[in-house]
Amino acid sequence: MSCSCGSNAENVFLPKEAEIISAKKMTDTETHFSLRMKDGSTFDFEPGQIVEAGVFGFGEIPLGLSSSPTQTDSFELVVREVGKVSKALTELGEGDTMMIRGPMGKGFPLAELRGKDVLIVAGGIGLCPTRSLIRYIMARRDEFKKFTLFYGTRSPKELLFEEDLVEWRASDGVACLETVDQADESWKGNVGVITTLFEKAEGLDADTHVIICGPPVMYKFVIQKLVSIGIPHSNVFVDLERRMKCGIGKCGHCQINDKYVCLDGPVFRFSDIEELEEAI
Amino acid sequence: MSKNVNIDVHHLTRVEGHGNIVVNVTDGTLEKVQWQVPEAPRFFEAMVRGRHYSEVARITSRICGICAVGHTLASLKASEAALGIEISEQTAILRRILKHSENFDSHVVHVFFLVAPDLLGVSSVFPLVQTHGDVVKLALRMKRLGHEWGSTIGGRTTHPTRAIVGGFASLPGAARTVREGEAALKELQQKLLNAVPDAVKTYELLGELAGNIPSFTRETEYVGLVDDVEYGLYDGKIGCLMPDGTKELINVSDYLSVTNEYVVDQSTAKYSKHNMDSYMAGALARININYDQLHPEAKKLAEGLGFKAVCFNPYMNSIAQFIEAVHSVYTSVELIDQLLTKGLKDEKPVAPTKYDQGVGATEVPRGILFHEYTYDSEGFCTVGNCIIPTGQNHGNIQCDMEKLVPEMLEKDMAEKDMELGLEMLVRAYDPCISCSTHYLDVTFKK
Amino acid sequence: MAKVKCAWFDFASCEGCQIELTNYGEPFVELLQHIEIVEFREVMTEKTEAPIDVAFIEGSFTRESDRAKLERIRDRAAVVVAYGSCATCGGINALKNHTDDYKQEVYGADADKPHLDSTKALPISAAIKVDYEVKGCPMDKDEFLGIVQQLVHGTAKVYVPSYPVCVECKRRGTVCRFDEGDYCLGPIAQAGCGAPCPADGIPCEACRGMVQDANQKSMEKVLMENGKLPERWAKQKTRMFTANFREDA
Amino acid sequence: MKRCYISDEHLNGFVEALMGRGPVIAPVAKQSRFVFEKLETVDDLMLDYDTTILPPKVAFFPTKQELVTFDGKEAKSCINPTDQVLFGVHPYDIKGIAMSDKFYTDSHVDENYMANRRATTIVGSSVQKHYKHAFFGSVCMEVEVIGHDMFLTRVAGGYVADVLTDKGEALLGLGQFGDATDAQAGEADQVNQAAMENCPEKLENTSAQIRDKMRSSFRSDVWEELSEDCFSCGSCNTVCPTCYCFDVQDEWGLDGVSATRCRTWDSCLTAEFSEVSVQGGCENFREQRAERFRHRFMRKAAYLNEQLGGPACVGCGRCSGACTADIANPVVVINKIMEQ
Ligand SMILES: Cc1cc2nc3c(=O)[nH]c(=O)nc-3n(C[C@H](O)[C@H](O)[C@H](O)COP(=O)(O)OP(=O)(O)OC[C@H]3O[C@@H](n4cnc5c(N)ncnc54)[C@H](O)[C@@H]3O)c2cc1C
Ligand code: SF4
Ligand code: SF4
Ligand code: SF4
Repeated sequence: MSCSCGSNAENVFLPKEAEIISAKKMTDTETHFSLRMKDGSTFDFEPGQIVEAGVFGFGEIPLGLSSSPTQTDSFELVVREVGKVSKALTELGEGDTMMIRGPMGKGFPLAELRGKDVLIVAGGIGLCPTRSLIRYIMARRDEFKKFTLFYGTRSPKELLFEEDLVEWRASDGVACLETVDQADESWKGNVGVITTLFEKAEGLDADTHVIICGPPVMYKFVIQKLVSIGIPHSNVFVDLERRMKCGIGKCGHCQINDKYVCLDGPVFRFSDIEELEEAI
Repeated sequence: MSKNVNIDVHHLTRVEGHGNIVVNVTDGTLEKVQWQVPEAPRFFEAMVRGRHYSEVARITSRICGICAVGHTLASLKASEAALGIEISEQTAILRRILKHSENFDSHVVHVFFLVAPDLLGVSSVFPLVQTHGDVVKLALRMKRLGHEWGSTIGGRTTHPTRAIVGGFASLPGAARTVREGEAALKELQQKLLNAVPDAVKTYELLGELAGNIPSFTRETEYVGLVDDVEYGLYDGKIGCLMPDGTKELINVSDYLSVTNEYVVDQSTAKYSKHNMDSYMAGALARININYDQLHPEAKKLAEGLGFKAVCFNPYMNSIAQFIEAVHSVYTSVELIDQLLTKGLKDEKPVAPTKYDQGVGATEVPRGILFHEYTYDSEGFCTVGNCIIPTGQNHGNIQCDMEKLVPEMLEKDMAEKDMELGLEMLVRAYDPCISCSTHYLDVTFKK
Repeated sequence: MAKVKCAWFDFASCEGCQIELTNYGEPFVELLQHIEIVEFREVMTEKTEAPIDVAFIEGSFTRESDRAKLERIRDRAAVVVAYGSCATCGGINALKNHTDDYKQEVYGADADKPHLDSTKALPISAAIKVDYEVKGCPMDKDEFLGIVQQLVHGTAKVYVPSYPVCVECKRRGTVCRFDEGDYCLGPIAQAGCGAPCPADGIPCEACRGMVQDANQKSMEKVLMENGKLPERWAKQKTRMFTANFREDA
Repeated sequence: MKRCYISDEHLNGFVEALMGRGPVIAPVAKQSRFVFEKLETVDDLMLDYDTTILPPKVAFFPTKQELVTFDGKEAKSCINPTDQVLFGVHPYDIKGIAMSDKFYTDSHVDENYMANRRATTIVGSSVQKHYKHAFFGSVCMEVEVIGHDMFLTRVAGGYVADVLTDKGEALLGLGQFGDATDAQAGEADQVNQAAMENCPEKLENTSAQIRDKMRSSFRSDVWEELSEDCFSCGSCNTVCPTCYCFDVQDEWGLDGVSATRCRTWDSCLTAEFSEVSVQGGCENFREQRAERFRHRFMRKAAYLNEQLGGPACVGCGRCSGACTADIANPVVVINKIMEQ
């Protein structure tokens, strides 16, 4: 009996090799990688999508893409060292190979955001996936209306992408508001949790479309504020994080009730998941 | 001769468990020679109280990781005696094979990893990886065989799983069917036969090194099991062989009349004595007592190595161990044949018929081992006692040292050589001090 | 890659876990390519006072006098690995922890001699900080090798499962002990061993300790109702290897 | 559909001919239970088994499967199917296989699963003895029994063999098959009908009723109560034919350079399943055992209905038997929820 299956068929778990063009340490725990696929293929993705990045012998982990798809010669990832795989990735340097699968998942709703006021609320490492969208908006500034960024970290030394921040702060079309939970001498800006920025922001109205990405505790409080401004839940998009073992909707780890974060997300319209008890 | 010797070997290396050697000679007079055991006490006899009979062997197996099979079997035999259980012939044969595997396994470790470095003049087996790579690989291969052999029957060699009160919890190889169980036995038999060339190589190697074994003799009593069925290992009566060749057989239930444990002032471990000041248990004792029952192939090698029973040199214990290891290979091949001829059966373990008191004895690599338990009417243990061979040998080690040290002084040996000689003596006994059910603990004056 | 300097130490234990190491057979030589053994009393004469990369500790912490020795090891070792149940949870040694007459039972009149210092059997982590644990009585040699490999590669966090033994038992397709009219502690026992005991036809005794948040109440109930253990036994059952995990410990 | 007949005396010859071509995975006895295992001899075949410990998907989706290997330089795929026959699968398990096929092909095709699946010819067989907890006669009725290649129904003196696919047709030449008479075909239908009706346990409601009630009882206290004795041991979903979650871990080779990436069946009842690292700490989105217990039932009875057209439970009863705490039985749990 001959086997009808193609054993050469695509193995969705087989990663591709990406070359590290540069690896920069951003903070004690975060490293910023710039990569290029070794087979020369361009890496097409949408802001908000993820990849599975790995090192053999250690494993793979989901990471949000942090460069804009408008940048085609390379793509960027930020790895925060928290455990086994993230440490192994962090130890890679320029010229090394990183194993990549993806892109995967659904990104930010670009079509819907076009022509709208956009507010991005990013907490901590939440700036990484949203940076992809920020840079996209900056690259096509005229396609969007008013653009506001809230960015909060625990302390000034945890600020990521300082070069970008300098650029964004200086840009005309962006209201870039930052805060830290705890200030030091160097810090001149706002001190307090991220919701305190709502008092400083101008022109947020019910039609503003909002993207939230950060630690789970942040979501509830930010959304309360949005409600008080009158922004409907259908205009709010959240970027969720779950453990993922496959990234293709099979392994079950990222399930929130009947949604798969890796297929239906990681970006969700808040009104679609607010009823799901296990979501936030 | 005015000589000062001060030997204080704290935590002797290359033995299981902790032991110290202390020798003080001042101005040529021997002031002190002592073999001490400071192992942390572990209280197994207290721990089995209140435990169900089905758990007791699983607990006492943990007395010693290297004689775990022996402790399990002695424990099962004691419990079975207490519970009025007659095991089947198949169970007995399987247990015998299991016992042989442990004897082989442990002897391989001892001869290659603990004794061979002394004979080759290095401090451990690791440098041998570079200088004698083939020997190390051979040793590890044999060790692996011992492990697979025991595992096929007992499930595991360190704390075997399958041997339980009344029989076995599953077929060899954890087989689903009798057919697969027989296949597992056949495969094991083949592995054993394949090991013969390695055994021959070891024989040649030992032949070359035998000259490095110190010559020292001291007549003593030898105690070990004597079995009608085979060379005394799994079962039998307690045989006591005196230097003059007289042999006495004592029922296992009367074991206390042999072991006679007592506490001595100058040492902290309990000692044993029977007809003489001390006695020896272990491979040398067994072979001295049961030489005629050795497998013919093992006898051939014994002769080749110049081993003659009765041998009074304790250093020869390592050679005796190797001969036993070979005996175990050939005997197990034959035992497997017996099982296959009769046809393996899927037997349920035998259930208790009473709840009482019982004693069990088996030989572990280091000598004869006794367990004794009493059970209450619901099958929970009320009293337990374990007497381990290393404990029985302490007195003999001490007596050997008392004879050996003056001889060494006579030869005017350097302190370093004396120390090595004494260490090698203790190692030859292959003491397994972690079986420390009966040891007292001491703090040493340095 | 420079060889990792390893040393082995042992306290109250049966030394069965180190025997497991030799059971690898020939492949053990492969492991020696990556590590350098600088101290291992049972198999070598050398001792060292120098710093070591990884210290492997077997056996329970059962007497105060061992604390200083353990601290000394901790000071010298970059990484401390406790291996075997004695070292990781007190193991079988803890079976005596709830009684106080164990010395009298074994030593009779000699019991009060001061050198018979033996208190509760505790894990090594009760005396010093332990970085990694390899559980089991005996430890599973493949799991040990897996963890050592991860250490040799500088892994930040070694993955070990935190679920109960039933998971592994089921994955093997083993007939459940309860289906055979037996009992089993698998539902509360820490996995990682691959569930060899039920596969061999005996109950899991939870030698690796209990899982976090083990449902002990339910276990007692199941032991009595499905395992048919008399109440007296069901209540004492988890003293065997898991005495230190009991709610009354 | 072609209906054939093979007599008892010829069945073994047929199985042996299958074994002559390649591995045959079939139910065999293991102590008091049964398992799907490679047949060593036809005498081991137990077509009158009640149910097996693990579902038949083990034949092409082993509990631990290598996905990718790495030799130190290059990654290689581990897809390497062998042609085999999976023999004696009960109808409810055939449904279970069809569901996994769907899960593993929806949105992304998982070739590591599918390649093995396609290389497997499935011969089903009628239920001759009921497992004590079986309730396949009252659950998942919307989902068809499809995906197998041949089906054998026990009738007087032999088996009626329904041939469903070309792969099934190809097997006919290996045995002494004749055409089934109308009487035999009628008897077969009756036998299968009776097997459905005689299940020892039974659900009282339709899948749609159950689905709606389940969703609405999400916040009920009953989950707490039902799961009080739960061990989070994962036995219930490890034995389930429709559960398909897995974990992926890398393992080093002994050389310390090569590595293998493997997946292992996983279980959402275990506490670690839904742990996530958050800002360096650890957060568990289903921390309470009641939440995990509920998640399983929601998946079975509500979440997957849309995708499958029916519940993700085929009524084999394996979970009921596997749960040492006796709390996982879907009949008991669902009937209890429906009473609320
Ligand atoms: C959609 C998405 C986007 C992400 N984007 C980024 C990013 O851009 N940059 C970044 O640094 N990190 C990102 N993460 C988080 C990153 O995946 C985890 O930090 C990483 O998986 C931890 O793995 P580890 O092996 O290093 O840690 P481990 O040693 O496995 O464990 C550390 C902790 O992480 C938990 N954990 C294990 N696997 C995961 C997992 N897949 N997701 C979350 N927690 C897990 C464990 O429970 C444990 O508490 C993202 C995660 C998701 C789901
Ligand atoms: S035998 Fe024990 S470990 Fe295995 S499933 Fe049953 S209860 Fe769990
Ligand atoms: S939930 Fe239970 S009864 Fe339903 S398919 Fe799964 S194991 Fe069978
Ligand atoms: S429901 Fe039963 S089988 Fe499932 S996890 Fe809980 S105790 Fe285990």
